[in-house]
Amino acid sequence: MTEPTRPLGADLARMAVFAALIVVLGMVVVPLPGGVPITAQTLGVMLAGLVLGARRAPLAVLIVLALAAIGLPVLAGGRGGLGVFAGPTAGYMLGWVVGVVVIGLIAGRGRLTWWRAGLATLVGGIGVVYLFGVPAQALVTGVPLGPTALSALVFLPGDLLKAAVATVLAVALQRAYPRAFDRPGVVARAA
Amino acid sequence: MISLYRPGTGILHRMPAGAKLLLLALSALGLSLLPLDVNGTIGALVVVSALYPVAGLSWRALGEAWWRLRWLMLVLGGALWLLVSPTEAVVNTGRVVALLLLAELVTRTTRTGELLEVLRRILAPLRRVGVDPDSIALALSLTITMIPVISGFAAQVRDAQRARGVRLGPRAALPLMVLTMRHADDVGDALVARGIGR
Amino acid sequence: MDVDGRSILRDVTLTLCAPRCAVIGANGSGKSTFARLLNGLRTPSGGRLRVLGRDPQGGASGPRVGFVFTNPEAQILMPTPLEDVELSLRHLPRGERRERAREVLAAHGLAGLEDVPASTLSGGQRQLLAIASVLATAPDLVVADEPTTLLDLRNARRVGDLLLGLDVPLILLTHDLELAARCDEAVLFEDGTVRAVGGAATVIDEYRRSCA
Amino acid sequence: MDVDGRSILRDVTLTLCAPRCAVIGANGSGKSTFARLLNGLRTPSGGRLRVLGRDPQGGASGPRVGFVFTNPEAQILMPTPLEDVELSLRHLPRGERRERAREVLAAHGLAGLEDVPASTLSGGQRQLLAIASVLATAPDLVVADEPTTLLDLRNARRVGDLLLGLDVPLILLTHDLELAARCDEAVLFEDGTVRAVGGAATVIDEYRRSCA
Ligand SMILES: Nc1ncnc2c1ncn2[C@@H]1O[C@H](COP(=O)(O)OP(=O)(O)OP(=O)(O)O)[C@@H](O)[C@H]1O
Ligand SMILES: Nc1ncnc2c1ncn2[C@@H]1O[C@H](COP(=O)(O)OP(=O)(O)OP(=O)(O)O)[C@@H](O)[C@H]1O
Ligand SMILES: O=C(O)CCCC[C@@H]1SC[C@@H]2NC(=O)N[C@@H]21
Ligand SMILES: [Mg+2]
Ligand SMILES: [Mg+2]
Repeated sequence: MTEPTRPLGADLARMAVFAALIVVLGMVVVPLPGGVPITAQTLGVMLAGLVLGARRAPLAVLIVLALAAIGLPVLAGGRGGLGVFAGPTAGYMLGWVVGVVVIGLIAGRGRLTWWRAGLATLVGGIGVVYLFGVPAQALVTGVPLGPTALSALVFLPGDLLKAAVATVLAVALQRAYPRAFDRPGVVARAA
Repeated sequence: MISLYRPGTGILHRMPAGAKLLLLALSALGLSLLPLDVNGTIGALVVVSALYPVAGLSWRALGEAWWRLRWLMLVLGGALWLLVSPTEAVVNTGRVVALLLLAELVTRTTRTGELLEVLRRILAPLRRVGVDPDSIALALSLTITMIPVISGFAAQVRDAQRARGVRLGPRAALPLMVLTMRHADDVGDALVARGIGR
Repeated sequence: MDVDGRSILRDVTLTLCAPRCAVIGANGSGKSTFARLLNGLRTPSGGRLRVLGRDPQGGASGPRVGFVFTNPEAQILMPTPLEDVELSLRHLPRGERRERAREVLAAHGLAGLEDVPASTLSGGQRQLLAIASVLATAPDLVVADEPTTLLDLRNARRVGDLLLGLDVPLILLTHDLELAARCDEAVLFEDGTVRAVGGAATVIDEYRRSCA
Repeated sequence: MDVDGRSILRDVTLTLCAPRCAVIGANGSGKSTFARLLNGLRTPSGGRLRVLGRDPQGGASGPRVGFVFTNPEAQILMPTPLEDVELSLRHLPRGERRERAREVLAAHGLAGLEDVPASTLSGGQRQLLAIASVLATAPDLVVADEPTTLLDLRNARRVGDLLLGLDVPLILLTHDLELAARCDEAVLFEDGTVRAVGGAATVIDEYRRSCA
């Protein structure tokens, strides 16, 4: 069996590299007037959940958020700085952290099937993210919940597409580079 | 990776990063707790804006900061104006804008390295519950290093498609993911080879 | 040719007509940038560039330039070798494609590996697959950027023989001077400009002298 | 040594004691896997392995093996050269670290580049930085996996001289037989097992013959 004997290094590297991938995907962005952009970062977030699993994926997302907090332009469209955590997107970002845990849990440990991956991205990558994002957006902006929720519908087509892409990709990645799904490492071993 | 930091020698540049973050947190608290009226809100915005030239930042930087918030002001202010009342619109939008301007001021006058150091100190107590703040600082630096590498992979995959005259669309993410994950494995080995993660 | 405001290649005036031309020079001298101009991956900021008499930016009317990169990893776009070659054969009707892709793989010594994950191929096998996929597009000209680094003696020879034996013109960027010597003509880049061009042996000698 | 159920190295019985030892062999013959055993990156599935008389899996009591990879990209772990070398010096007190890291960079010809983004270094500079960072850990043994393949003539010579001139033992995996010839001893791998071991010149000859 593959037995990388220093799992913490491998864990650290995967989380850092995935965080970087999420940042790079943030260069694909459609700004919207409401202050919350449509962004390919959510694709990265969904993939993180599917590939890294419930324990490492939230850490990868937290790395991105911490980098944003210390002022690096790592969020969609090169935004960053402490301000974003007081802005209308703050809830969505919190939703990412919880969402990837849910994705990882639904996707499970065994062989990834397309229906499992699909369900995981729909529930964790869309449902959970909106669950945190929409109320927080309403709170920050002071616009009532109803209209805010309605306005969030513009994200739905894009997010459904991203969920489909993430599902297909994760299943294909399993064929192209099966080792990507190995879950060695201290974080996983603590389970 | 270009940081949002702008070099300078003004008073805010010289102030310790930790103090700035503390002041920012206090201001945020103050802005949300104080019962502001329209005049108070305008006053707060004037004070915060005046801090930009005081910090030695250009008027242009101030203008840019405001300009970036234009959509927020328009949509948020507009919605509140229509749905609630003009006073609420000015006060609530003003609060958010003042806070965002302050946060940007901190970001623009503090080096990434200093903020990393503050983060490490804030997280130090977590050592007792088994979280190692040095590992966190390491993970952040490692990610900063990887960002240009991964965007280089994205460029390589783009070139490879053009060289074969194909357009994969979203499917192009697959080779990107393979490159990325393989790179992660190499970096993991390199970390261990340097005695990290033992 | 400027990138990010830096001038990377300048004053390159060059007419290459030998069937096999080597491009040599130090790290960062501009070889890869030059190669990317040839197949339209980069746009020249000035001057005139014609490849086989046509404009590489010309899209469908431009020349078909096949590009073999150093890193085969970035070039394998599909999960398995068979799918990767099929991607290059999209102009064929579906039924024929698979058949033809199998033939291409076999011709490059990759029979039996059609359906394994591409990431489990060895370094040499991956480079062969990358070349197979490029040649399957039936290019008018092949540009190869250090295709033999990372390969062992036998694979390097195999890949070298394969490329040098093509019946389309070849432009070969390499640090391997023995391989370069097997070309007809050579160009020596230095600091983003052409330092020498001419018969391969002469130019390689000049490069060796400049490094001594 | 098995990976994913495949047996990659078997029947390797080997005692290396020359100060500079080359490891050669075809792509996929097991060189890199062997090297990873030496510094404990992989665990042998059977047999006994001692490096400088100690167990590479031994953690703090094990030997300190410095590892130079082919691709410097994966090895530069911090955003700037200075921070990267400092990472290797974590055992030093904070104040000393910076000072010492500057010295290390200067000793490897990288003075003046302390604070530039590592991504803007040239290929040769990157490999030098990778080596500097490894040597800064004060290893007892250095293992280098094809450290010169991506380099031009001058940089390859520079890196080769640097590694061969170290005063700690060196194990050098390479396809560059001229470089291998400069070692004292050589091992030839074939299909996951040792085919020959002995004086560098003899073993290299054997390899050349086997490829002919
Ligand atoms: N996208 C880019 N942005 C900025 N600089 C670049 C970019 N691409 C290349 N360069 C710079 O252009 C110069 C020439 O690079 P190029 O890759 O063409 O060199 P090369 O001759 O192929 O080197 P090597 O032998 O190391 O492959 C280098 O100084 C490099 O740093
Ligand atoms: N993680 C892995 N999973 C499955 N197979 C592997 C893995 N790592 C290596 N192998 C296989 O083990 C064999 C030996 O690989 P290794 O990388 O040691 O060869 P090498 O001699 O270094 O080759 P090269 O000269 O191409 O670097 C190859 O057949 C390779 O495909
Ligand atoms: O960059 C940020 O500040 C966070 C952006 C959050 C965007 C949200 S996530 C769910 C929804 N889908 C999108 O494409 N955008 C929003
Ligand atoms: Mg090049
Ligand atoms: Mg190897």
